[in-house]
Amino acid sequence: MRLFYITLKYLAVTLWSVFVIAPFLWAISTSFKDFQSVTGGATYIPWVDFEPTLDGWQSLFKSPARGGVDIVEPFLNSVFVTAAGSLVSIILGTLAAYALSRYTFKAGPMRNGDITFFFISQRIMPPVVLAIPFFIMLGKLGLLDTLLGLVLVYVVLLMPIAVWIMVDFFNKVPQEIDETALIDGCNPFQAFYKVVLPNSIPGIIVAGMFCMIFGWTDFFFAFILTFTEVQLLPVAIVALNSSITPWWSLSAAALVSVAPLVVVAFIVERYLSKGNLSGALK
Amino acid sequence: MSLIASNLSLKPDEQYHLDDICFEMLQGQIYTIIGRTLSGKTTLLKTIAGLIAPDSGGLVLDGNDFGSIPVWKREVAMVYQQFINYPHLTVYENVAFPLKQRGTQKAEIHNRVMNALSQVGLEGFQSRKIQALSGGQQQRVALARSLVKEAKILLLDEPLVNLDYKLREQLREEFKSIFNTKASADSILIYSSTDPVEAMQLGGQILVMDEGRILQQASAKEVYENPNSTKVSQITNDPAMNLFEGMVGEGKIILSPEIQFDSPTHFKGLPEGTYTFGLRAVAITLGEIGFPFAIELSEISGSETFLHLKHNEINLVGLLDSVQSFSIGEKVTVKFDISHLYAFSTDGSLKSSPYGGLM
Amino acid sequence: MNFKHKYLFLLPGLLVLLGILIFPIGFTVRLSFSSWDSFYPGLDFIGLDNYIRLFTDDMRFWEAFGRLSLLSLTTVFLQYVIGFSLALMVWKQIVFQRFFRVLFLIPMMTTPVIMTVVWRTFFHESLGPANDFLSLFGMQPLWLSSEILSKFTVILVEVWQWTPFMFLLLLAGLLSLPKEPYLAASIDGAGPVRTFVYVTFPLMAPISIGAIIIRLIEASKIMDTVYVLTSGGPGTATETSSFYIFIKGLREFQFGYSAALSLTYLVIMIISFTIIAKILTKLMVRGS
Amino acid sequence: MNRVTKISTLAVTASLLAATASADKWSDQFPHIKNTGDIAGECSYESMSKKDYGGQKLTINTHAVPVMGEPTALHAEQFSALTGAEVKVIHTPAGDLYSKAMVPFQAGQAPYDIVFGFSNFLRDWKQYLEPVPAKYVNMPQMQDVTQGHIDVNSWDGEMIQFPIDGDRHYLKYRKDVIDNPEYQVKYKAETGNELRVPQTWKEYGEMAAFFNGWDWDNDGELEYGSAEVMKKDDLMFAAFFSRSVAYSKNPRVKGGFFFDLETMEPLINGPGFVAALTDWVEATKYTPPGGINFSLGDEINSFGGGQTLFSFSWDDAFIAAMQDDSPIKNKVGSAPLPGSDSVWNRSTGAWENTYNQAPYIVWGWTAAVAKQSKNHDMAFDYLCFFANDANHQADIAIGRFGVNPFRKSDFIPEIYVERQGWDSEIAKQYSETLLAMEEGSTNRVFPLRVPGVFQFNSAVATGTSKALAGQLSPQEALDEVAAEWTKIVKRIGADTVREAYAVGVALEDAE
Repeated sequence: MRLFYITLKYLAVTLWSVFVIAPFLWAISTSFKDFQSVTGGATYIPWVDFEPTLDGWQSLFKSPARGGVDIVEPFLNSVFVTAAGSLVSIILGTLAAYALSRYTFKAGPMRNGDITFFFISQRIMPPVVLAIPFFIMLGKLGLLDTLLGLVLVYVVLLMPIAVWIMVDFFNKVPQEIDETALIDGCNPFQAFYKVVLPNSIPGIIVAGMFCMIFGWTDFFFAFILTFTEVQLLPVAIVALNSSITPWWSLSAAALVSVAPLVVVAFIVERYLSKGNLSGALK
Repeated sequence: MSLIASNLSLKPDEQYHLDDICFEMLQGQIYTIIGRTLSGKTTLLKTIAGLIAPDSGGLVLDGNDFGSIPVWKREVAMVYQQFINYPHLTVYENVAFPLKQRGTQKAEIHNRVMNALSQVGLEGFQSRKIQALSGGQQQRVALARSLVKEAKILLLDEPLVNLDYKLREQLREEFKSIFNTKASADSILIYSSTDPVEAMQLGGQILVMDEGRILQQASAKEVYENPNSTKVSQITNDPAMNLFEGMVGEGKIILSPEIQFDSPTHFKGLPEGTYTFGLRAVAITLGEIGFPFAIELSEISGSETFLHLKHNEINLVGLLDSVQSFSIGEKVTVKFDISHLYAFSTDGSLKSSPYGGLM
Repeated sequence: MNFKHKYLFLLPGLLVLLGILIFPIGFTVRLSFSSWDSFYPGLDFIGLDNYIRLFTDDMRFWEAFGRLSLLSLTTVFLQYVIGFSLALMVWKQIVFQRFFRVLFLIPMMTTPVIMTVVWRTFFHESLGPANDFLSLFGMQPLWLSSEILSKFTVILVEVWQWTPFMFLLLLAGLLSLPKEPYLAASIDGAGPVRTFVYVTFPLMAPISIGAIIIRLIEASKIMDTVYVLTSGGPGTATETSSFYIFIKGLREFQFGYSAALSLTYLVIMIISFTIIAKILTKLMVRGS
Repeated sequence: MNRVTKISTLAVTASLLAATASADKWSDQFPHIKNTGDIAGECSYESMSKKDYGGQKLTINTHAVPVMGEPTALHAEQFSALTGAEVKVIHTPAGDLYSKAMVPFQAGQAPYDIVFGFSNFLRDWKQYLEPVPAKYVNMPQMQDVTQGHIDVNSWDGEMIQFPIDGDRHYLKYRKDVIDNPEYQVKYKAETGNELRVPQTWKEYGEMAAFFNGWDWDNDGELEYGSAEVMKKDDLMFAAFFSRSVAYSKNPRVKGGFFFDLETMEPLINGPGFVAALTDWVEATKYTPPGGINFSLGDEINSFGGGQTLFSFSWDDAFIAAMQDDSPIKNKVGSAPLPGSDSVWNRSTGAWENTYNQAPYIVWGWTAAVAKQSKNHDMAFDYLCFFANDANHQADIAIGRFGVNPFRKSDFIPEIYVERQGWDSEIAKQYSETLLAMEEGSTNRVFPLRVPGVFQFNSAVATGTSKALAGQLSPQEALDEVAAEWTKIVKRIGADTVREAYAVGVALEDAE
């Protein structure tokens, strides 16, 4: 019986792994193909099924004037916007979450739970709802097609995530720690940054990772709100989706876009194994 | 130096509540607040610390308004029941934290921290991380951090309740000796507890709290000898004082047709009528002559045996200072030491005490 | 605790969010009473016309809602069941534990709109590997062009993309469970199934509810996948609410109307989520 | 036509001469034009090098790489090198080009000096666009553009978009199959009909069905009948209209193909359109697996990769098939769209049983300059440079660029034979097919260019794709589209739509 369970478990884990890896393997294979290898039916293994070329990978560093995508600048833009948006969201979201976890707020019929829901409910809005008003607003502010404008929008996108995770996290940090700090002579701000903050690093790391994931993978806002100056990675890659799509370049670019977050996956796993994450998530 | 509380009140809001609290506390004394869980002890301590603002009433320290000073400027220290320390700091940094916050000189910090650590028996632990300590050691760190401030008011909120029995006994002894030296200095020490024994052992003044009110404030001895109400008698005795209804008349006390006995001498002058009588478990033993009771349950605790006894409507807990076993339902003869009998009016206030207290 | 400092903690975040959102939301409300269109860009006032059209003359919007419910509930249910199973499998000892954990997280890290392009080629009915493999068994399923199967393919890609999210939250939850109940269960001689039913599942109920709600919120926006994979087709077989709003707004440029759609959508969503959260809490907590 | 050919031949001969004569300094610097060298003209390399746009910035929104996107970026780079201007190019997928420019237009923003798009955007865009100045309209380079493409880029006689590309739908077929005597015999034996280039959609369907699902070119893979854009996206309606014109465009009925110009009643659910949609639903049986979800890209890959017998839409699939590395190079043929044996007459309300064929002047790539741009001169210079003779001739030789013939001088078979190694018969057929559509026909349909064009097209896409998916019958589906069209007309205002539609109808009804 036990053997049966174990066999079943390994079988299931293996099957799922295959499912997870399959599109990546396909993308890796495709990234070495050319037009004929793509349109001649499914091919898999280089040299056996088709003659590999490096065109797809080389195109990542070529200018669009030579059929490439030149993802270096979009890559850096994406890194900046994601990092800055996450940072601002984490800072403001952590502060707000701390207030919502520790203090009681009343505003008419609104209580803490309602304010928390207000933050989280921003995620209910499909991007298409906000895209046009955002466009007009950023236009009025002269922030269209700027890194700053994108960061502003990403804050709206990401702060709800930071608040959601950090409220949960702070609810599990004993309030007595803050009280002790106050009694020991810290004013509420000092208590927060000298005592609460250093003990919230796991939560902040988790919230930061979620922000980075959701920021890095967003397409829609970046697509609507930028023109020629600030191009983000997903937008640059989707711009390869032509009527004669260079699948090889697109596959190579897709793989590159995943790479930085694979590092994030490793960090998440490390925190999981150390048990640090457990306190950070409900 | 004195701390005066006048009419502190806090309307029920979730778990916090205070109801018209008044007291005066003097320096160099230990005050033990005793009360059941949720009786308002922690609320009162946090109010004194400044973590909770009362709805009304005030606190005055040495003639100055204390209640309006924010918590971080009040000269208080507090130890929690949950071993609260700063997990990201070492033992040394934890103890030094309040001093650094105050801007004390480095050298002085060092001296005072090392001194405080030795007071609580943690020499050599200064560079340890908090998580690497046992619960008892963590609580010692918390205590050291409170002592090092030499605050005017030291608050201890059930500091031993989460420790195991042995450690609790040991730490309590240490606390006592630390407090005795500490209390000789210029602090007011306020200690809260649910455990009557602990309160009695610490000596000093006792404040009995229930439902946000102070029921009685007196020395430990006085509270023990003359609990001013049935409620106090319940809260300050473990096991709770036995209470039963009966009549006083013609020099006799009648509990039931079978249980009647002569009125003790200290009841002289007690008007005839119906009373609630109180008798501690120690005053109820088995004897050759006495009243017939049935054993409901017997528990052995250390070298003693608690007996849960029943006679018609009367339920009592008695205490034998030896280990014996009984079968449930067994009939026994129970002896009352009536020289320790209390009489309370039916609404609960003390009418007569074996120690001759308030009549 | 209650100090006036509390406002200084809360307000920066709240005000920034409100500050950024107040114009877009107010503008959307105003827009919904206008006929702003591709040929008339302006805020005229046409009263409730857009709403009347939406409630009386737009079956496609309500059909899209039905489809959205079907797709989001199914995907989230599958993600929960699979995510929970996977989390249970790599929770205790298993060889290559770290490898599997990292691997299971990765799909979440990919950009949906890019990975879905890869999936599209993967399921390409005549050039993709899926049918190349299945043709060995004489099958040529129409992944993207059959009315029923295209919904399944959208679900499949969504499950691939977002099961890791569920997996992560549930694994973190499992790792934080107290040990005592398991000791008690093993003393009582409970087998793995009973232990799961009576210990693990009830203990995980609050985490599960939180995870399901958050995923439902995210899944209700399902858009990128549909946009790339099927464009809502064949017919309207995979057209969801947000994609329909996208078509009306950014394809056909009926801004006024799409604003009315958006607001109606938001109100319905907020009400639905409140009800769903209540039902889930009842079911799961009672179940334990 | 003779006169035209003569002029064109002269022009090409001149350019070919130039190519052989000079390894001029411009082709050294810009290898893109190494075949011809610089060709003198208003906007030649030489002329541009005399302009100084140093310190100015030109911003362009164009299509994704490579189709249109790559030549835009390439010419931007060259333009920048010649004039000193800073040129920024953003690439956008086709489906989003309209909104990517329309959002800023409507919000009063001017992020782009130049917007690439399709000619059917014109009515919605034109209020935001700067008309092409007379000096460009009158320059020799423009005189070479076919009348069809002048019309497509103009609104009521005023040129607003700049012709940079030629687009039309035509039939592409596998010459090696249709001309194969063995198959001709086999087909005749099994169906009783001739195997020839299909003259009607009926023949098209029969042949496609016959050659569907078996390996007729012996490459080990299955082949299929026809690859068409059937995915419910922003291109599928064009495929539907290409299939509809033969049944619905009656040269004896004036006053509108899509609407009755007088009443503005939609004609889209008339018997002609229903017949076309019925054909199209039938076509789902002879497309490759998943053909019902093919985008233009899939169609190009499928036909261009040798998977199907037929295909009809823009040039791309044909050019892809004729690339050097293609396995079916010189095995494909081109022909006008099939016609029909009968055509609906909406005035009499009856079918006329005469052969009918009509080209659908499908919208295509164009580019225009934003009115709000502060760099009109530079922007028009860029577009003019983009389409100058040297660039144009180099561009049309590169399949993935998506730049197709639209100059009279493009329709000369020798170009394709010499530069791209096409079989001379194929090149001749190609040139003649295209030119006939540009200049020859009097029974043409122009694209629907009215306000809210996307709403109309989107309704067509939704309705027809429901029919393709089998959710509705062709008649039900088109009734639904007509009802939707009626509502859109009502919302926008019948007069507004009529005014715009009349511009297209005037071109169609012109003799």
